[in-house]
Amino acid sequence: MADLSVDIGTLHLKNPVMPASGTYGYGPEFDDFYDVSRLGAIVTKACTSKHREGNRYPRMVETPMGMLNSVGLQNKGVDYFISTIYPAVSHYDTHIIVNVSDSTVDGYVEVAGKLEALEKITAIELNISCPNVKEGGMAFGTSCPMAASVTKAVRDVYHKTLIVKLSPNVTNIAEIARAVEAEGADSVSLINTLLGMAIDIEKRSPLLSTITGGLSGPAVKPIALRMVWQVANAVKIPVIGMGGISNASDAIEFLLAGATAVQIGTANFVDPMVCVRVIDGINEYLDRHNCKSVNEIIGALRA
Amino acid sequence: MADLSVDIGTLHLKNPVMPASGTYGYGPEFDDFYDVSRLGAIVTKACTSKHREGNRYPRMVETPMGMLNSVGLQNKGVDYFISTIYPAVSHYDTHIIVNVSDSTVDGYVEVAGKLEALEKITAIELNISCPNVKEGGMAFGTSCPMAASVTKAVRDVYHKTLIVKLSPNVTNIAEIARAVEAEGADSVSLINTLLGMAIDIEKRSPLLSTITGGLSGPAVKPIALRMVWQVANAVKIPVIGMGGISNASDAIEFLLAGATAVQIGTANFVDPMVCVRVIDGINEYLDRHNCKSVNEIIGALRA
Amino acid sequence: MTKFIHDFKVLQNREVSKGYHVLVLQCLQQLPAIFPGQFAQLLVENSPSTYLRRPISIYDVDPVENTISLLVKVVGSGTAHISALQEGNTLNLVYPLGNSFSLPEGKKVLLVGGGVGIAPMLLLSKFIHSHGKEVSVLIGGRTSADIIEPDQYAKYATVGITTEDGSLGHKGLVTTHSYFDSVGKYSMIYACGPDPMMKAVAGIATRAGIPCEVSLENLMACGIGACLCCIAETTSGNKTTCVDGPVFNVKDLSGWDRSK
Amino acid sequence: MTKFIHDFKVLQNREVSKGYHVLVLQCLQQLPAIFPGQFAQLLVENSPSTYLRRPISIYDVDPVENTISLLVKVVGSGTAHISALQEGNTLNLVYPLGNSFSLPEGKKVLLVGGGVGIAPMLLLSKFIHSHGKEVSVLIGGRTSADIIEPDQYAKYATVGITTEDGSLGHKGLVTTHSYFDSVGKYSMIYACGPDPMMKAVAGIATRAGIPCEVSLENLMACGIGACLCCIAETTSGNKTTCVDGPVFNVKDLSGWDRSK
Ligand SMILES: Cc1cc2nc3c(=O)[nH]c(=O)nc-3n(C[C@H](O)[C@H](O)[C@H](O)COP(=O)(O)OP(=O)(O)OC[C@H]3O[C@@H](n4cnc5c(N)ncnc54)[C@H](O)[C@@H]3O)c2cc1C
Ligand SMILES: Cc1cc2nc3c(=O)[nH]c(=O)nc-3n(C[C@H](O)[C@H](O)[C@H](O)COP(=O)(O)OP(=O)(O)OC[C@H]3O[C@@H](n4cnc5c(N)ncnc54)[C@H](O)[C@@H]3O)c2cc1C
Ligand SMILES: Cc1cc2nc3c(=O)[nH]c(=O)nc-3n(C[C@H](O)[C@H](O)[C@H](O)COP(=O)(O)O)c2cc1C
Ligand SMILES: Cc1cc2nc3c(=O)[nH]c(=O)nc-3n(C[C@H](O)[C@H](O)[C@H](O)COP(=O)(O)O)c2cc1C
Ligand code: FES
Ligand code: FES
Repeated sequence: MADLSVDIGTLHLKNPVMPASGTYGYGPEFDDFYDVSRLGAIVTKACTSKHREGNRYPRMVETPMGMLNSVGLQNKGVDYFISTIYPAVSHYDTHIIVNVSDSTVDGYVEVAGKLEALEKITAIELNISCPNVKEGGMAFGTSCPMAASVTKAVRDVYHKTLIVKLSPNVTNIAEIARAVEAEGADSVSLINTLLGMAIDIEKRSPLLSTITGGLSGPAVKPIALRMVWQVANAVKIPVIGMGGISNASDAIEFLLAGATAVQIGTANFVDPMVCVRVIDGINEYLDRHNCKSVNEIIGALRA
Repeated sequence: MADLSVDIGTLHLKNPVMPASGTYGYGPEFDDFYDVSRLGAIVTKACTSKHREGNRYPRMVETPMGMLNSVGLQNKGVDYFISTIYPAVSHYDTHIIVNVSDSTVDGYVEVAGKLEALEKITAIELNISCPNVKEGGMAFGTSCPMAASVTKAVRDVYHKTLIVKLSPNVTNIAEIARAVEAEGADSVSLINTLLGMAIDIEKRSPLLSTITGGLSGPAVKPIALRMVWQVANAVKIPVIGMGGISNASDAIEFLLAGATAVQIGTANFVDPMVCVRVIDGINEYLDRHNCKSVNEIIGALRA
Repeated sequence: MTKFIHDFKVLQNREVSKGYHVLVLQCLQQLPAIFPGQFAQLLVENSPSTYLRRPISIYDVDPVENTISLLVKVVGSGTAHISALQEGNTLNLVYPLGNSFSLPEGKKVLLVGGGVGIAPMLLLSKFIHSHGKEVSVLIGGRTSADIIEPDQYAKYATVGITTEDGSLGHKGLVTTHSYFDSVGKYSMIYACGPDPMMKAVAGIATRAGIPCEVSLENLMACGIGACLCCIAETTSGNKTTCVDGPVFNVKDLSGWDRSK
Repeated sequence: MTKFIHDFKVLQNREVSKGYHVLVLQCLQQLPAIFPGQFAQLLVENSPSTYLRRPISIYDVDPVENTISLLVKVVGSGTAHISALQEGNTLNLVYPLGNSFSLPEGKKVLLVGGGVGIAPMLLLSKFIHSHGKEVSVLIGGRTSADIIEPDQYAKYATVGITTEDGSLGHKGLVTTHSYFDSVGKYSMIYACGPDPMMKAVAGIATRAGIPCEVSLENLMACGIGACLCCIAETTSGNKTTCVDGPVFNVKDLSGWDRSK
């Protein structure tokens, strides 16, 4: 049994595996399948300043080895999170990271500020990359100045671990990563979904109510891995890698490419046990390769 | 039998289906399977000013519903093309579009200038988006000024139909499309491959000699379709759509999204007959929908 | 309700009508309690164009044999692969998912199923019948080939049939069947099938002041409330059809023009 | 040579050794001429992790029965699916692809196959034998389980066997077999197997001044010269292994340290 623990900011994670925001609810959804506290951390669905209904149905389409979604940040708002959801999840014996989204810098600041008071919320993940909202969302993640400004504003009010989640829909993701690192982000996570589209040729209409949506799943893995590798080579803060991870082998690719931890999203829908299987699989790999700690393989790509 | 013909610049294509550069050789590779002259056009492998050996082996990895390649513009140079390849393909009764690549603006200009003299080469496709070369290549396609400058330089020397092939590895592909349109491109084609990566976890080394490579195949279709839709809404010149097309239904999605023609790449490897199957399938669809001409469905998405 | 991930062994695969298969699946563990209207998320292996699981209603349950049955209509690659499973094959299910139909107050109830929408109605008939109620089942389809195993209901219910082409039972849409002539006698109406059918039934029920539950077949990714892809618009906001549904009382659904 | 895309019917699938399958496939059209060393690109259906075709050598040809055989070793998902094909299943091939081994000048030749690299050697034995030459076949493997159907060659060749663990034949690497003691008597050596094995054989041949042909198993996308993914570095630049190969004379291959 190798030492699987890794550090992200001030968080000491028992292992480098967490679910990706928006694919895991808040944790209890998976209680029936395994002990959710086994995860390195839980990452919640996006939390915004106000209640949001999200986009209209239909919100998903299956695509080759992946899916498009346009959920659009449906959630009951930060106050509801604090009053109702937090009490229901704070018993978990692992870190809880809240994914924070909004349409305005003030909104992000409001949510982050309110969450800081919650003892069990040890980090937030600033979602500046949601492709599924009309205002804000991805726009913040596709320009260095905007990414920097929202990071800076949140950094001013939020003193725990601040992870910024990057958009892959950019020319140079390393540049954005450096911009948020410069403003004090403790870590970057990537990738959020790639903007995509699908059409019903019989009806001649888009298959999503929002026309475009975010692509995730195994299809995007090669792109995600490349971006994680680029970013890991560009910043000093730890990188959390995700995009299409479906098994331990995929996760290890991300670790080798330089990710300190990984998130697993869409694969939870196909195999609800995937997160624990990945934890076990990483452990087996480390044992087989005589590694005492997962840190030995982080960034260990021979390139 | 609907009218399948479409116009791209001064080219009148008998149908909107052509193979994508680098996936079809020069045409003769497919002679055994069907009459290559049935295609709307043939698009050749990249042609550069000088002979190039391309990248080292290994140059490909399979990925979920797709593949990464890092062939890197292997070809014998424009003079060899003119002396040896052109005579071997000029008998085809369809348009031949040469994919033009290089590392410098002068190189592009040299190739384009030399090709203009060839009667049967009715158009060139300026590849400013190859992710698999160290110099030039994709760099030209990821900034508006660079894309504009190479287009302008080639436009000055090349007077037949000029198609510019765009890179998907950008924040705003519509912007690049507008930049090349402004410099006189007659058409834009998209998408080239998305930059990706894959790792051999046992050897802890990249699976491509070049570390990163270009992702293609069904996996990228949702992204490609979204980009084609964005570009078609941004420019007035005809758009040639590609990325993951494997059957007539996929091709029709691109036409509905606004593509005047489509290219089929990776799918040729799986089904060497795919191009003619797509031509037949589009025809059937048009008949079934009582369309007299394929033009009726181009851009006909109800969004 | 606790959800499980279990492997099932295919005991039987009968093509009960062209394109409709009934699969009898034996659970390798002990089956949990399953309520009518609940569904399972099926893992479709070896289908390159099927990445996500597929939601399929529980058609029948046999606690003695420790089996469940599914009624599957082939509409695409996923259902084609499921329908091609052979005796002895293994199928992985996440189940039982979703809420379930509620027990009616009164004595007589009407169940309406259109096409493969009939799937949850067998278990529901049994369940309501076992509570001493009188059940009428109305099965509608385009042609006789879409009327699946009507005999199955005989023990628990009176069965009416309609087909659009008149090839079996009454000719016409399900809502033109005589059961609807004296609809007032039913204390509850349940419907599952194509949206237009359910909306028509919901309209009749609402106008007659009868409570009506429908089972929605929204597109699903997770099936367990984690992704928020499958939402239905209700009078109290967007609800998941996989956890808050698939069964909804039509009075709670927005945009179901119930007065028309 | 004309390439075809043909459907084949699986007549037989024998697991000839653990993880090695011989498939006998009947062509639904007339088989074209096939030369030793050529291969086919197999369409692998129903394998979500296998998108591209898979290159497999032609193991044997029976023009009378209009069949070909393939010898497949399971190494991943694609070969697992191919090896799971059952009698009556259909398999789509693009074939025959690539160049072929050349006929030797002299009388005696040595064929060396390592593991599944033996696949092209059966047809090659037959071919050379039919031209009145004397064929020695040397089959190497890690254990006896990797020595596939040595009896098949008896009619056409003398057969030598080596295993690394000594479980069959001579113990050691293929190059330690006594056939190499008097290697000078061969006018040509042919090899197919893992790269290190082929390089070792190539080294011996080169030092002895004997022409040597090897068959490379480079990763392929198209198999028909269209993509330039499969290149081998040769003294005259990069060549495709799918069209210019898979058979190369080692003297033309760069980086094959032939003097060592
Ligand atoms: C709660 C629930 C219970 C269900 N119960 C059953 C059942 O008991 N038996 C049964 O046969 N089917 C049932 N369905 C529908 C079934 O899930 C779909 O038919 C199936 O997912 C289609 O998968 P596919 O790969 O075959 O088709 P795809 O290739 O995915 O799709 C084929 C066509 O069907 C459409 N389609 C796919 N899924 C749905 C859907 N959910 N609603 C409407 N259109 C859809 C697609 O848009 C497409 O046009 C149920 C669905 C839900 C949500
Ligand atoms: C011209 C040619 C002829 C061949 N003839 C035969 C034959 O007769 N019988 C036979 O069993 N195999 C043969 N092969 C090898 C065969 O093509 C591969 O084993 C097969 O493609 C692997 O597919 P997979 O999906 O099972 O494995 P994958 O999951 O794709 O790969 C499994 C592992 O095998 C490695 N691998 C895959 N393909 C190759 C390759 N071409 N070379 C080296 N490593 C590879 C991968 O890197 C991976 O580590 C031949 C290959 C070529 C190019
Ligand atoms: C249905 C769905 C909802 C998502 N919602 C969010 C969200 O609220 N916030 C966020 O930052 N990312 C969200 N994502 C993106 C994922 O967290 C993840 O970045 C992406 O899906 C790539 O990982 P994967 O391929 O493993 O799914 C969502 C993804 C999916 C599929
Ligand atoms: C093996 C390979 C080689 C390619 N070579 C070229 C090239 O030389 N020039 C070019 O513009 N695009 C090249 N491409 C990109 C394709 O033309 C096409 O843009 C891309 O593959 C997306 O389409 P697809 O998904 O249908 O393959 C190549 C693609 C592949 C897979
Ligand atoms: S399908 Fe994921 S929430 Fe219902
Ligand atoms: S595999 Fe495409 S050129 Fe050889």
